[in-house]
Formats: sequence, structure tokens, C-alpha cells
Amino acid sequence: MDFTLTSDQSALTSAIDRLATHFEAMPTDFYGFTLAGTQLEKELTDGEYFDIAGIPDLGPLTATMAVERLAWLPCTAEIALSMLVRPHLATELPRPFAVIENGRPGRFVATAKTLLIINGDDIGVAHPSVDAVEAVDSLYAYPMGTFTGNASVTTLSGSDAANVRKWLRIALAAEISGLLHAAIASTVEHLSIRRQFGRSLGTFQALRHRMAECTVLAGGVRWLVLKAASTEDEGDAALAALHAQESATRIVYDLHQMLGAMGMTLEHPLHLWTYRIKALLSELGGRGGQAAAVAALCFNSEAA
Amino acid sequence: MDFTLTSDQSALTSAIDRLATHFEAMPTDFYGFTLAGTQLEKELTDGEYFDIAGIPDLGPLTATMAVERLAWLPCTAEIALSMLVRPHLATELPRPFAVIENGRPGRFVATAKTLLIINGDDIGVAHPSVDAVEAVDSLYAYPMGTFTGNASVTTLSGSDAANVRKWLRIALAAEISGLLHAAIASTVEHLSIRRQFGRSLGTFQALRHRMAECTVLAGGVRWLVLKAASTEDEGDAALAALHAQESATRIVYDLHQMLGAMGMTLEHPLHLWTYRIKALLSELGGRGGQAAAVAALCFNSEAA
Amino acid sequence: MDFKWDSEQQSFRATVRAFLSEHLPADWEALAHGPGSAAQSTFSTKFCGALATAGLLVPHWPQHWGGRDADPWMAFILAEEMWAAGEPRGGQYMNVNWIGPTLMRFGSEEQQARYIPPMARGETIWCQGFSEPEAGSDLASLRTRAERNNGSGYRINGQKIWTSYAGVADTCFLLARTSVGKNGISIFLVPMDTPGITVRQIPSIIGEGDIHEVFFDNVEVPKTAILGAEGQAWEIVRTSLSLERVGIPRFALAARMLDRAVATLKKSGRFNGGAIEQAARAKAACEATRLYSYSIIDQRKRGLPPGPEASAARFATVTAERLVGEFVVEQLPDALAGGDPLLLAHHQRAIVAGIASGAAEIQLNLIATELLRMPREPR
Amino acid sequence: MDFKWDSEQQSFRATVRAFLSEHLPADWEALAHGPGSAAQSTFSTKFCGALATAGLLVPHWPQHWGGRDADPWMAFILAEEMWAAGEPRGGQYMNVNWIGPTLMRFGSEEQQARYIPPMARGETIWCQGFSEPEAGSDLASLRTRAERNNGSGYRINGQKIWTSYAGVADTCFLLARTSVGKNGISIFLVPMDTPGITVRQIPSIIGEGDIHEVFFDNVEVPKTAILGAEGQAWEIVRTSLSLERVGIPRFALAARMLDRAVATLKKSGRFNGGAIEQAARAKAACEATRLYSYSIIDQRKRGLPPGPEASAARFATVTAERLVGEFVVEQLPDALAGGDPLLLAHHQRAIVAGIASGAAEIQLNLIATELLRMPREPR
Repeated sequence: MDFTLTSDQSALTSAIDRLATHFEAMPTDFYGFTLAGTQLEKELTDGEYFDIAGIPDLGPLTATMAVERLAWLPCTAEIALSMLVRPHLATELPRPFAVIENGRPGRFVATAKTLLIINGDDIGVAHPSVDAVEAVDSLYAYPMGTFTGNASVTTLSGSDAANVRKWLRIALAAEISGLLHAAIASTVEHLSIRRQFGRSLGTFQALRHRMAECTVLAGGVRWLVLKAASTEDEGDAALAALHAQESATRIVYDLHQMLGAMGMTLEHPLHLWTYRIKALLSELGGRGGQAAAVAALCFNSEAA
Repeated sequence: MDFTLTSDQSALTSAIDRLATHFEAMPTDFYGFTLAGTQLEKELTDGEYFDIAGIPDLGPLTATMAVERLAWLPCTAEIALSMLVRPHLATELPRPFAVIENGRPGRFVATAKTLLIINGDDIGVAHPSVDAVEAVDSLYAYPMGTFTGNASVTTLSGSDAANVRKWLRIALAAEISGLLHAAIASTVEHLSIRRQFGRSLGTFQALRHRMAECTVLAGGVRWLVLKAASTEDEGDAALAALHAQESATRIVYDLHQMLGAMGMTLEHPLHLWTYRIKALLSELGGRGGQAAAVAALCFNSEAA
Repeated sequence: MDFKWDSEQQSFRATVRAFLSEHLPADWEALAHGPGSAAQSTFSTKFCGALATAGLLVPHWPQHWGGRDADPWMAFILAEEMWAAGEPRGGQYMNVNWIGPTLMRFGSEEQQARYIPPMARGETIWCQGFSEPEAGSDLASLRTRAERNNGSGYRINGQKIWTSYAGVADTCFLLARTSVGKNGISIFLVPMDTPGITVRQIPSIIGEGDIHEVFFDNVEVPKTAILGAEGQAWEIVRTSLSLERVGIPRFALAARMLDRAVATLKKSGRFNGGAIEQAARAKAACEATRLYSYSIIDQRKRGLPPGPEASAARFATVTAERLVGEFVVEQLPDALAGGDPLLLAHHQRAIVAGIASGAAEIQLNLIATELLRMPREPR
Repeated sequence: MDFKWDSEQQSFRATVRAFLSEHLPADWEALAHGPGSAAQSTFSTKFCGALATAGLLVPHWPQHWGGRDADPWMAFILAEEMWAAGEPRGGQYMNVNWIGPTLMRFGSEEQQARYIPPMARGETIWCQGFSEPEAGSDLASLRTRAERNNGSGYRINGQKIWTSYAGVADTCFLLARTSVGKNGISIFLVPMDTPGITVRQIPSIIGEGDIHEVFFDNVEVPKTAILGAEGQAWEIVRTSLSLERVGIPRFALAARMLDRAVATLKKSGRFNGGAIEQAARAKAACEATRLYSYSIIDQRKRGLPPGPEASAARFATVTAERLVGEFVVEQLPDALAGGDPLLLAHHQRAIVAGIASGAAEIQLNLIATELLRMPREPR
């Protein structure tokens, strides 16, 4: 048990942090629902950051930290699946990736080169032609798309599917972890500045306690994500995804409640994180799906 | 839709209120887990209050209000089943009643003259001999007991069982409603008197908001209970029982949290209500059981 | 105590439903998304005209003003059905619920004659100029100023925010400061085409046209624009809030959307496991909220003033809408991605519920003080 | 960054487990119910003696005081295993965690020689005299007074409350006021058999012997009973709280009890539906809490002072214990009615978690201020 980073890990996370800080400093004159990170995508590609997980001295844990950090940004790109799931497929497949779960619209589907098609327990891989996918308008702050189903699908073996599902869970939890961090920070900033009844909102006990509770939940999500990425254990992945979806449901509501009317506007960025989180709450079977996996994988009858 | 009481209903609820007020005024020099209401039981019997539901001008709604009001008392007796379930059995059966659910210990079992035996979907009736039941020590503030199973059991028909189950749900929800009311009142009193950091605890915003949320939940439970007792609808009964168990789980935690160390003692009465509530949280299948019933009974596909 | 509807109430509800099924066009649910949009407002004005013709716009108003003195239950049944349909009256629900009745009580003869009849005919849209930047729901710190001008009127300067329907409204029910302190606030009835008023739409999650900033830059109004007396705003607003306190039956849409989501999930075999528990929990919250609201109508029907239970009903509404909203996001997420415009509209409106018209936290404080009688918080 | 145990850590854990399975009697779980009871304390003293002999009571203490300078991970592994077993060390966990180390740092030579060796041998039980009626966790309003008596000592008068283990303790770590203000509080090491001390057990849900009132009626102590300097209590307590801040690994018992409850439910075919979701949720909370706690040990190992994350770990612990407690009450209620004494003991201890040793609300305030850097609340 040792939570210090290796020098390689530190170097990489510092590089990601610098890249992210650069994007955070850019003025966003954006009042829509989905802020596409086209430039971010380009820089990550140019820097070969999508291949972090495959570098022996870095590995999936470092890639997970990168996914988490990049989710703080107001803009979004298909990062998590490419960094964390793509490396675990038998052959090198083209990115961007997207998931179609039981036929529902999915994130980044309209521009995906590789689709992971989930139907119940099966996972298949498809490479859709441009006319087999279509963008969909939505409230979610990701570009959403649908798949007409016109593409040949290669079904993965049971063990490959389990492995992909594990990394999908870690990718999901890492993304939620980063989004929660950014959403909380943005709300804290608002509460600390904004005044009501002659006091900063951040001095009101009820708001302070709620923010603190949100922070504790989000911190727990982050620890579970890092552990899952480190142990590469299926049960740990399910725990991380469950705690992420469970905590996020509550946190998103609380943050909007605390931000008040400002959080309803597209002028404040909160929705850029919370409406990404909302798109993630139902993925991989939602809380019920993760709970079933936890129940199957994580209870140790012998030690009881 | 009219929420005024008839004069008969008013007269009866006033009588119950007077009786209850008398018991509330009695000093309780009691520091144990379960405060048995022997005298209460006697006065209810003498006053023929257990038969309220059968009187045409009063009916089950008035009996439900009586159950709710009597649950405010620090002491407890087998009231809810006798007042609300007993009248709906085909023949007149001797009280006290108790329920044995899937073989687990139950409230008032050790002194029951009539047992309702729930096994999955079946409900049976038995009259145990004295040596077929036994008292069990527990943390719950009801006298708990087990049943050895040595008694002949008469299984109810499907429709009788459904009707009994409905009234069991209403009895459960009415009892929880009354217990919540008393537990909240007791906590409010404590918070209003007790001072910390030079202020009454009741002036702290975080505590005020939590108490208010508890009150809203408890008020909702009461309305659902009254409606179910009035419409005698199975779906309404399931909704009331679900909202009661769901709300109670949260309220009990919050109240103990707000009362602080005082709530850990047997010298403060809070536990007399909260540890009765805890015994009720798992009854009739718990939240999962009520939710399944709601799902089966309450969704109107046509109006959607 | 009786939880059933009598035959008159049942037949009134049937009338309202029949009206809705006749007058709501096939694309209504798509329009319902984006309250305050130009398209919805155009439709709402037409719809409210038809409601008025059918005697269903202001049945609870006095006969003198075009109503028929229907009792509070009728008004609430009407509101339940309208809200469950996605509120096709648009912003006009405010006229019907509280602006009209407030004018009847406090307006001058001239104001009543000018403003009430068009409301009763469903021709007019109002907006309420209450919230200001930095002030939130704290009326005492209101900054918009109305100063006596050289003539016999007032010159208004200031800024309002979060104003719903400002982009389509013809009149504003405006709070402005005429002198210092709590009793220095007055109400002005201001035509939105008065020179000096600028409206900026704030882009929002809730959809097109819902919230705005309204700027008042040397807006000149006559003395007759004031409602009641100078400085009477506090008293008038308290009364109108108590009229509004009955609240909007938001639970009616939440309950209907829950039913719809469950029906959709059932059709595709997705109603199982955690979805069942979540749906049942939301259902119980909706029905508890419904009864809370009925209890307030019952009090009103008996002539009792609205008590702190109204705050409880409001907070219960917030919870119910939240649970339905979360259920849809988790179990039927496709509804918000092109799947169902009315489920989308419900989601968007539920965001507002806990925040607008007396934030949830304010209701909680009122409950602690008025219902639980806990000591007040120090300021 | 590595989430695995190294071989030394694994073998240490195995040693502790082997010790436990050898030294815990068959009826231990029944004894675990009622911490502070005479029976449990008698057992704990015997058990701690055996731990000491095996070098497992104070391995993280300096060699000079009977330890072997084991690193923080070892101390925490030991604590995890002890707590998961129901804490057979009873009240002695306090000696090991913070009373001993505090005496090492602030005690006089005489005090150290008198009190530390018996602690290291597992022979002594302490209680902490902090809380007072009406003061709660608010040290500034402490009222117990220690006044100079005619000789060179002090005369103590006052009352403590919620004192754990007071009925079986031989020494009290007592806070008393020697003058006004925050710097007017001093610490006294007071033998519990000093004349004038009366202990009253408060009957509690937690079980026999857990909480007490302690009355000090003209209790005379010598000047040498003071720890550190007069008025130094604030500084010393801050240090000992930071030693204690690592916290008790309560999650270890919660996680084990959850596993046990699930195993019991599975055996009787009751692990399905809502039980699965509730168990999984509680499991995630337990494991998140475990990692929070590890992160604090990791900081300590690296010589960093305990930060606000310690408060987060504490609050996470409260939540985890709560979720496990609720799971058992709802899904395996028979456990609390004669079914399983250790599940009962866990339930009783979980009640205390959110309240004792820095109430949950105090942790939340610390998190808001120190971790989120939100402005402080006005007093």
C-alpha cells in the first residue's frame, strides 16, 4: 500500500495537468449544451496521449488519472474509452470509440469509428459507415448519436466481454469522478462569491454541510476508481462504477439546488459537467447493473 | 374530497386524545428498552376501543386515526392489528394478534392469542398454546417473541389473504406515522431547549432544514395512511406502507443524529419510538415488498 | 373525511379533459418544451381564448369579472388537468391564479377595467418583475428605483432577472423602491412596450424563452401605474403569495410522466429490478404530494387562511419532481435524447421547481419556524 | 501508486489473525456486546496482556517504551483486525492510539514512568473526561474547575458526561479549568479511586457500561497530576486529537458484518431484489471509507501532518456504518432479536459513530472550511 506516484507517473500527470490548465484558461464564450473539444482531441492525438495505458511505466492507472483530470474541462471529447478500453481489445481498433447499449442513443456515436454494441450480456464490435450513425439533439452535454444497426458486428468471447466490461466500468467511474470534481469546484466558487442577506452564501451552515457531504462522496469515488485501475479487479471496477453513479445522482441534485437560478442558465458552466454526468447515470445498466455485479463479485462469505 | 371529520369521528378522536393525553401526562420512570402499556391495554379493552372499525359511523378510517394517535405514547400495546386487521377476518378471533413473517421473531408474539403466519404469498391463522411461543430479548422497543410452529394453521383463501395483507399494510403505516410524529416532536423539544455555542440548537440552519425535511416526509406518510384507510384500496395501502418505511429509514437516522449523545441514552424517550420504528422497517417484505406491490397495483398505463 | 370526488367534480374533470383532447394539437407536446417561447405563447393565447369561450379559463373568479364563483376544488381540478397536459395556458396561469385576483382586491377602478377583462378573455400575458441580481429572494435588498419625475409620474431605473415570459409579456407586475426600508417598496403595472425597457433572453437548460433579464432605463410611468398605495408592496405581495401558496399542481405532470415512463419501460421489457423500486418510491412521493395539496385546497374551501402546510406541500412537490426526474434519467435516458418531448419538458421544469418561486430552502425555514415552532435563526 | 500489501504487511496481518483465532474464546462475540461492561473489561485486560506478551499491543511505540517502532501501516493493520473482531482490546485502544503517545510527548518523567509501562503491558484502563453537560463538544464552555488548594495541589469540582469506560477505568485523562478563557484549561491525570469521584452509569441503547456521568466533589490532586503546564490543555488536546485523527477503522467491522449478513441471507435464500442493491451500496461505502483511511495512513507514513482528509474519512465512516446498519435492520432484522450478538454490537456501535468523538456535523464544518476553503460561518 503506497500512494506516491512513480516519477514517470508524476511526469505524465504533470504534462496532462499543463495541457488541461491551458484549456481551462481559455475563455469559453459558449452558451450551448455541448462544448465539443475539437482542439483538445487534436492535442491529445498529437501528443500520443491516447496510448498512455500501453506504456509499461505508466499503465492503465496513469491513463485513469488522465481521464479523470481531463473530465474537469468544460469541453469534452471521446477520451475515456480510447484511453482505457481500446487498449484491452485483442486488435488495434480505430478511435473514436462509442457504446450502444441495448439500442439506445449513446455518446459520440455519430462520429465513432468503432462501436461497442452491448445487448444484455453480449458485447460486439462494429465499424459503422457514416450513414449508419446519426446525431441526436439532447439535453445531455455530450454529442449524442444513434446507430441504425447497419454494420457487421463481431461478438466478443465471454472472457473478452468481461474484460471490456470491467474497463468500461473503470472508464465510466473515472469520467464521473472528474466531472464531480469540476462541478463541485464550480459550485464552491459561486457560493464563496455570491452574497445573500448580507452574507456570503458559503457561510450558511446548511449549504456548507451539503457541500461537505458532496465532497466526501466524490472523494470516495476517486479512491475507488484509482484502486480499480490499479488492481484491475472486476469487483473493484463494479464498486467504483456503483459508487460513482450512486453518489453522482445525489451530488448533481444538490449542486443545482445550491447554485440556484444561476445553475439553470447556459451562461454558468455547471451544466457542462452535470449534464454530462446525467448521461452517464444509466450506462452499463445503471446503479442496478453495477449492484448486481458487486453482489456477484464482492461478498466474501468466508471472512464473515 | 372533504377532509372534515363527521361529528361521530370527532367525538371518537377526542375521546382517544383524552385517553392518550392522560397517559402522556403520567411520569415515566423507565429506563429499559420496551415500555409495556398494560394499563393502556386495559383501558382500551374496557372502553371497547378495539371495536371502533366495526361501528358503521366510525369505520376503519377512525380506527386508523386512533392507531396513529396511540402510537405517540411512550408505552406500547398490541393495538394496530386488533383495531385494523382483526375486523377483516371472517370470524371473530381472540386478541392480542401478532404476525410471524417467514419464521422470524415478531412483535407481541409471546402473548398473542391469534397469530397471522406469513410464508411468502400465503397467510395462515393459528392460535398458539402458551408453550408454542417464547419471548426474545432484543433491541427493538416492542416485546418480541418467536413461534415454535407447534399449532395448527388455517390457510386463508387468496382473496382473504390479499385483504388481510392490505389491512396489515395500513396498520403498519398508521403505526409508523404515529411513531414518527412522536419522535419528531420529542426531538424538536430537545433542540429548542438545548444550547450550544451560546445559541439554542434549534436556531442552527442545518438542523432546522433537516427537521423540516423530516416533518414533510412524516406529513406525507400520514396523508397516504388516511387515504388508504378511507378508500380501502390495495394500491393505496401499498403506497402508504412504502412511503412510511422509506421515510422512516431516513427520519430515524436524522433524529438520532440531531439529538446527539442524549439519544443514545435510555433516559431520553426517543428510542421508545425509534426502536419501535426499526422493528417495523422490515415487516411485510420491507421497502422491496411494498415497492413490488405498488408496481403491480398503481401504474396507470392508459393515462400516460 | 372523504377522499373521493363527488359527481359534480368528476363531471367537471371530464369536461376539462374533453376540452383538452379537442383543443390540443398533435404537436402540442413538442411545443410544451420551452415555456415562454414565441411558438408556445402564440398557441397559448389561442388556447386560452378557447378556454375563456368555454367558460374554463376563470371559473373560480366572481361573476362580475367573467367567472362563475366556482369553488377552490374546481379551480384546482382545472389546474391539475392543465398542468398534467404540460400547461397549455403558458404564462397565463399566473393571471388566472393570482395577478387577476390581486388586481380585483387592490387595483383602482381604472386598472381593473383596463387589465382584468382581457385576462378573462385569455388575451394577455404578464410577467413578474421581482428578482434582481445579487438580491435573490431577499426582497429587503431590492434596488430598482422609482423616483418621482417632473410631472405627476415616476421614473424607473434598475434591472430584474430570472423573469419568465418577459420576451412575450405585454405587462409587467413590477416591484420597485420608492423610498428606503421594507415599507418603501411599491408595485407598478407597466406595459412592456414603454420606452426604456429592454429584455434580454438568458440561454437556459429549461428551454427557449423561459428566463430573461429586464433592464429599466429611465422608464416613465404615470402615477396611475401604481397598484394600491405607494409603499404597499409588502402587504400586496404577501396577499398574492398567499393566493399563490396553494401552488401549482406540478405533481400532476410528474405523476403522469412517471406513468408514461413506466408504460414505455414495460413495453420494452425494461421494468424490473431497481427500476421497480425507484418507480414505486417516486409514485409514493407524487401521491403524498397530491394529498398535501388537496389538504390546502380543503382548508381554503373552509375559508381558513393558508398555513405553513403550504410550505410543506411545496417542498414535497420538489421531492416528487426530483424523484420522477431521476427515475427517467436513470431508467429511460433516451427520453431526453429525442425520445419524448413531454418527458423532456418535465425534466426541464423539475429543475426549476426547487429553485423558483420561493426556493426549497426558504420553505424549509418556514416549516421549521411555523410548523415546528423552532426558534428562529439569528440574522 | 500501489494498492497491494507487501509481504511483510501480509505476514503481519496473518500473525494478528492467528493470534485472534487463538485467543478469542467461543463466547467472545457475546461479550463484545456492551463495551465497558465488567465482563468485557476483565476479558480485555487478560487479552491485552497476552497481546503485549506477543509484541502485538504497542508495536508502533518506540522501543524505549516497549514497542518496536513499527510503521503506521502496521499499527493500522493491527487496528483493522482488532476492530473487525469487535475490538477485544476494549477501552485499551485509547491507551495504544493516543494516551500513551501523548504522555510520551508531554508527560513528566515521573508521569511517564508511572503510567506508560503498565499501558505497554496491557494492565490499565483509562477514561477521558472531556464532555460536560450543556457544553457538548464545545471546549470553550468547559466548567469543571481545578482550584489551588491550601497545599501545593488542586481541588477539582465539576461533572463530566458521556464518559466511556468510567465504570472500569483506573485513571482519568481529565480536562478542568484552572483560569478563564481558552488558555485557562489544564489536563490532570487522576486516579479514579481518588476520594470525591463518583461514577454513575447512564443506561443506554449501546449496552451495559458504555457511558457514564462522573462527578468530582472536592477531589484533591497533587500538583504533579497536571500534564504539561497549567493552561496547556488546548495545545495538548490538539496534538492528541491529531494522533487520534487517523481514526478507528470502524469500517473494518462494518464491512465484515455486511459480509456476514449477506452470507446469512444467501443461506436462507433471502439475498435478492432490493437486498442486493442495498448490500452493494453499503459495500461500496465501506470500501471507499477504507481507502480514505488508507490515504491518511499513507500521509502519516510520509511524515505529513493529518489534513482535512481525516475529517472526510470520519464522515465517510459514519455513512458506511449507517448503510450497513440500515441494511441489517431492513433485511436481517432477526439479527437484533437474539440472532447474532456481533451484528447487534455493530448496530449499537454504529449509533455512536456519528455522534461521539467529533460529531459528524463538526467534521462537515471542518471539511467545508479546510478542504473546500469556503468562508467560515459567523458565530
